[in-house]
Amino acid sequence: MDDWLILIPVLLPLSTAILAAVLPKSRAVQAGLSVAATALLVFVSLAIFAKAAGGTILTVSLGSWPAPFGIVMVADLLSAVMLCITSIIALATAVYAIADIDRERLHFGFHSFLQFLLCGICGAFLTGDLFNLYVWFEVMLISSFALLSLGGGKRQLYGTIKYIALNLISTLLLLSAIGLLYGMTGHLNLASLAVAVPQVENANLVTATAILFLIAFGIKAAVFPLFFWLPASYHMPPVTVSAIFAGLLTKVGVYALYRVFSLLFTHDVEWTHTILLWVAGLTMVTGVLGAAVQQNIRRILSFHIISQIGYMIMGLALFTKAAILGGVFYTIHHIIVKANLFFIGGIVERRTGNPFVRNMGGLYRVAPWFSLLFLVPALSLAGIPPLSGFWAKFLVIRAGLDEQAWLIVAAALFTGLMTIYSMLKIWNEAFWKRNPERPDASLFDAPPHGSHGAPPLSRAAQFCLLAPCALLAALTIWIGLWPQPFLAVADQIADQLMNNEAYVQAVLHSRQSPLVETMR
Amino acid sequence: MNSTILKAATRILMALILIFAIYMLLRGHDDPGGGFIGALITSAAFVLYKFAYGSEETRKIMVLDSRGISMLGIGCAIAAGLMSLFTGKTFLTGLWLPAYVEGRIPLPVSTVLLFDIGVYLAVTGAVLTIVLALEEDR
Amino acid sequence: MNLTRLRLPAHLPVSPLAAWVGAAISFFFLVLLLGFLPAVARDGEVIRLAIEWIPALGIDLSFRIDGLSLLFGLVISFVGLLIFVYSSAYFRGDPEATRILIVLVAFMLAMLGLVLADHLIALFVFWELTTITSFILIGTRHEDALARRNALQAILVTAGGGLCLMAAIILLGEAAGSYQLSEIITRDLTDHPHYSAILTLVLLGCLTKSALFPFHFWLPNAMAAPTPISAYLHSATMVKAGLYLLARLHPSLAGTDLWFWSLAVTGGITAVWSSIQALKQRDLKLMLAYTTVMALGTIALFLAADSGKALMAALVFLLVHALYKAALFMVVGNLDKAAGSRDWSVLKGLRRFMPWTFAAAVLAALSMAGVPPFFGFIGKEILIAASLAVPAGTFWFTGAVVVSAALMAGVAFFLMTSPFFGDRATPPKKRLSAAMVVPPLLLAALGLIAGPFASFLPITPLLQSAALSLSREAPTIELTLWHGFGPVLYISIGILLAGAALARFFVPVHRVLYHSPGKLSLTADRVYDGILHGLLSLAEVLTLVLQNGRQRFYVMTIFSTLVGLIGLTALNRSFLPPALLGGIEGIPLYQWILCAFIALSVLLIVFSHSRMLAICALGTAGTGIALFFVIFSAPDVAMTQFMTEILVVIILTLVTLRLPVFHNYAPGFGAGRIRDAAIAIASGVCVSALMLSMVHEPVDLSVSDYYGANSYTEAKGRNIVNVILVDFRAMDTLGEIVVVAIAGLACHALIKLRRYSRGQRFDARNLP
Amino acid sequence: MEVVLCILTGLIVACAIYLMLDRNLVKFLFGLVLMSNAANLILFSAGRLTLNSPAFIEAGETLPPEHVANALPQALILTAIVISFGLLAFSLVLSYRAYQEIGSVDMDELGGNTSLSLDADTDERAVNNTIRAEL
Repeated sequence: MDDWLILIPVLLPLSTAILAAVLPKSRAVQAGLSVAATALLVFVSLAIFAKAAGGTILTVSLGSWPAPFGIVMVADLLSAVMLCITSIIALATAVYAIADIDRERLHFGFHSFLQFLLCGICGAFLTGDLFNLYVWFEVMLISSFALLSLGGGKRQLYGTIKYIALNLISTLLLLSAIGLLYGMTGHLNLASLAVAVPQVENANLVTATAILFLIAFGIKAAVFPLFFWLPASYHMPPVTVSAIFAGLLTKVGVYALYRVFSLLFTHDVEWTHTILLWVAGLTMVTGVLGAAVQQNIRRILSFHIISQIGYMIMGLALFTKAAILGGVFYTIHHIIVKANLFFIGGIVERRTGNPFVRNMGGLYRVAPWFSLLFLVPALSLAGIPPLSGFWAKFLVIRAGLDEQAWLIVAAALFTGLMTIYSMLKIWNEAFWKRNPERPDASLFDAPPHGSHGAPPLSRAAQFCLLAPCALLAALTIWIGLWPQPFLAVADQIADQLMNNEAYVQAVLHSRQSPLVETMR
Repeated sequence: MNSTILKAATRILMALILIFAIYMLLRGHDDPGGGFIGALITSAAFVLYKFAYGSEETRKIMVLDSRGISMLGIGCAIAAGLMSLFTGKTFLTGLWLPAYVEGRIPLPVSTVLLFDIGVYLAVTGAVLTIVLALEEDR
Repeated sequence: MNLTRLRLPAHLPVSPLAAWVGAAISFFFLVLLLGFLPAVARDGEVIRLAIEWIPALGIDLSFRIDGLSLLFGLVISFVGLLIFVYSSAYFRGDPEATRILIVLVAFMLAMLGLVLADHLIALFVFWELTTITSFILIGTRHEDALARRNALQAILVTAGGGLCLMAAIILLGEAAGSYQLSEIITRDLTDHPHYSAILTLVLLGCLTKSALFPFHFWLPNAMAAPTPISAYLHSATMVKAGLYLLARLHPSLAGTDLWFWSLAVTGGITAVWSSIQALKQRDLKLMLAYTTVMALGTIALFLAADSGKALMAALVFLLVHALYKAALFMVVGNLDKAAGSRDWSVLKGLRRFMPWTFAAAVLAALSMAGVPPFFGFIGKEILIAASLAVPAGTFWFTGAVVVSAALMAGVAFFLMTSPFFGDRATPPKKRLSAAMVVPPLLLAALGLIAGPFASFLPITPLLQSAALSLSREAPTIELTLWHGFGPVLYISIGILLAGAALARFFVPVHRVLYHSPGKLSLTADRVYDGILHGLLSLAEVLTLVLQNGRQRFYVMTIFSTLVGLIGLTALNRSFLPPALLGGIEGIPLYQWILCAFIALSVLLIVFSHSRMLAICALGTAGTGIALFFVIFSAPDVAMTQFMTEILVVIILTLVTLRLPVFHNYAPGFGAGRIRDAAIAIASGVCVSALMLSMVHEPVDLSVSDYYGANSYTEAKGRNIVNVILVDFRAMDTLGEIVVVAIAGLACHALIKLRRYSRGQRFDARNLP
Repeated sequence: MEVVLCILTGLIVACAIYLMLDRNLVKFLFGLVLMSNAANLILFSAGRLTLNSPAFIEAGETLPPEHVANALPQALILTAIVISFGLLAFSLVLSYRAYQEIGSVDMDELGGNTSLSLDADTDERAVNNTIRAEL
């Protein structure tokens, strides 16, 4: 049964983007449109989630062509959950952008690009076709290029060039990998690939192609040793952009890895997932060590994205139900926390006028509530109970211990410790330390002079900056204190990922497809 | 470049190229061609016009801003897709005028054609945006 | 609503309020727990309470009240009550008082949760909460760099241990088949294959938390916190959490040589080493901190043993210590507040000005020294008796106890005399309120009362039921002052005499120690610094090498990874088919020529030194590929390829002509270029190999056949490729035009929006 | 012919990567163009090659002839070409703008300073000096 509902997450941002591009570029119109559309997106995603949580896998055969021939959009529970998180982060971003994005960027279509980005992300989460996935990746990529370079000076362009160069390589590798896989199987539909891939005679060739996918998606997900573009670029654009990138973009890569390495490439787990496990461990450790020595607050956070990706990949690499459950839960937690940390980091950065923690300070004295607001995501990231990060870490480590993968567990524990170190480094420097220059400057006092920081903010603008942080922090606490519903969902997702028959059935048997007959 | 000959020739050539472009667009469903190729030919025509008359003039004859054109193109494509919802089919299901199906009109008037026109407009607009912006930056 | 204005009203005189709220909460828990006393202590009941929390993980919020947890819970809530009363005066006027006290309340609740929790995960949650609140409390004086550093040190050590503990708990839960302590303690896990891993990890967690050797260093540094906090967290409660857990797991983990010797050695070393350290201090608070470490060491030492007697001794000493040490901390806090210093070489003759504080000091110190009839005496007697009864390592146990107890007695005698006697002309600056005098006095007085009346108070049954939670062997120890003549009494007297002598000659001994080479360069604190610095240096080097800012390095790494992984896969999972180059004969000449043409154009791009030539070569290569598409039945592709190629060349020319001359930055064919070429060729070989293997596979054309079959009948188009684009796979095309449109918008913004380049800021008001 | 195409693609990939490893940003872009051509050829070979039988349905017929060219990869290549074109156009414009701002197309210079620094991606030299003091 076709479910038009799952088209909305793609079409709504797309239409909004077009509207934002042609409507007048006043702040009220643009921001209003963006916020309204993302709020609507939240509702739609929740509706999709509600349906998917019932155990049905929603599908739409575009153009009414039956499953393996036309393109199918599929929303299983994983996609639905990712959509929900995406829409929440998008809403937070749209609100934060009201105060953070300047008029010039607004005039040149910031909100338009933001919505295009969302369209790409949602499309990637929803599509059930490998080549279509590539297309949505490209939509996402070009919008991220636009957002990253928009209104940038010299240093922002440095970062953008690296971002673009490495991501284009990833794109081309992905295209090649898709080509190879098509050449072996003759299919692009994920469900029919799931049926056809195990039938390829030269199974080792499939393994080699899987490696190509691993590298292509690995660049997107920023795993070791392919992560360079991330710390090179994420600290340069406006905070709004960093935040949504940090929250969502790498996670699309992670999602894709989860998708292909649970649905398609499960024939040689011993080889592929062992490589994934090494990748995961090295990603954690190098990421966290990179963060430990940084001084730029957003760069610290950027390196932490990498180390946290390691945990998610670890969940996939162990490839047990418990591990996948942990990895999925980790991803959900991480998106919320990481976007929030960037939002908060942005407020801190704005007050100081530059991003270096050594120049910050005194926030605990002047803004205790805001300090608490920082501590929630920071400690959650560090895995301190009872915040969301603890359960995430606990699940992944428990899965590792179950599999007796001592080395990766040791790496995970070490990474956890170093994460605490660098979060508290920020805390010590920006919050506890006496502000070297203006000890009594309140939270929204503009930096003194000579910096390109923003002018003093109105009350409404302050609200726009703080509200998203508060919302996401509340979510973090909620997940921490009562993880039961999230765990139940993650459990169901892990079930679906470990047994892909349901997915294949939902896509291929939704109509009487001749292919299924021939494949039997 | 301010040559009268070029200007005069451009007017004629422009018309010819545009007709050819639209021909390529329309025949795409049955023969080599289609929206993208038509769009590239059209952009070529406008680039030619720009060389002759300058970008100010080019912007004038384009009626819409080039960015608007590309947005309009995506809008057309989405609209073509959404039309099928009225008949209860899913997004992007092709619908044809009954007259075409019965063979009474040669033009494939359909949502598929509208979609292709969307492609045409989007690509034309985008290419022109890039070329004009680059050109004006001198 | 203005969120930023929602500040805590720190400057208002509400700090006592927060303290009294804290006091009320602790009083509530005290009464609540006292209510369980009859049932637990007298009748030996175990009370369980479970609230469903996370059924998906089988985690519930279950609590278990038995002798052990009740003992700890009572200490926590009772000392907490007094500390809050004390704080109400201590923090008066502190602008951040409310914040501090709120965190302190949070800490107390977490600590209570820790000792009462039955589910290990719930226990761990509370465990980490005490760690993080402790961090914030150590950093109370956060504008002092040392306080920040020490807070960070404390949390890194304890949270590092905490992470180990998490692993331990998981393994423990798996091994025992349950995460409920009530279940776990009924199992003997010493034979489990993971026993040594579990024990090591548990020990790491507990030793760090309880500041036992070699992790003792953070505790003296944690004295950067204000005195009430040190008294509460870092003496009476939090540091005992590690010991609590060791005691808890005693039934299932103890009894092996590993358990015995690891705890005996750590405990013994900690006790002796830290009591010597105590003599070296001038700061009274640091001195107390080291005696705390000593007490922790002693308790750990006795937890090593398996006999009910030794365990009972550990528990008695724990209670003794909680009573006198918290009192002494508060005494030092009073001295600090009133006289403005904690240095014993400065403080003199305060007896006259602070009589009640003096009284508290004397009472507490006498208990600490173990003078009869104080409770401390009983504690010491039972320690000595138990150490003599330990089957293995009697000498080690007794030696550690005697040495450390003698030193403690010396410190105690010194503490109650030095600051109070002697001459002092001027009275101290401040007067102390009753709230700062009564709590230490009360605690110290309890030490006096508990001694003679030990058998009448419910202390004995409580301690016995607590000991029963540790071991199956019921302890039969009478808590009385007089055990008759025997080695225990002689040793005890010897200790007191040695302590008195030490107190008499404290200053010279201190001098000798202070200036001795005992101030070793290699202290654990420095090892911590070294490890942290080493780690950060390693991190720095690693990051400098990896994230070095050079894009070429990044690109190279990616392709090296590609080659490496594909190569490894080829070696381990050979995917190459046998007849790799089959079917090469019979290719017409024109096709060979076309391929050669493309190849030559591509090579020309690489080796050309002129940018125009390179652009032309790029164009011809593209054209060649377009021709290739023409030959192999792809006219649409060919046309598009050709058109885009033209467009790319146009834009390339537009852009490239504005860029600087096209010369090689890398000088000639250096080693760098050869390495580049190697990576490039290897990648090319990988791609070729993959493709060659791919084309040898049979291909399933059912999807394409479907398109062919339905293109005209269903989709009414004769150009199958176009029908796929606009109908079968129209979503791809929609995405594709979105990409192109965004690219247009983005290029436009990129070119038009420039703010920092040409001197002036872009002004949005001038826009059309 | 597939075999030759495979080897040719490998050659193009090798050349493209060699160009990408050059210090000159423009050469990098050339490499990118070549690489996308190579990816298209991989897609094309995946559909297998068919001589002189384009995927059309003759007028009057309802089905394509037997052994007609595989249309699906062609459609994919068309999409990929257009997408690559969009990305490439943006990259070109970006390089142009980067040159305007930075005054160089030397990739090593685009990476900030050539000496090692912790924030090498943005050339924050100052970071290096203070980092040890902070520890």
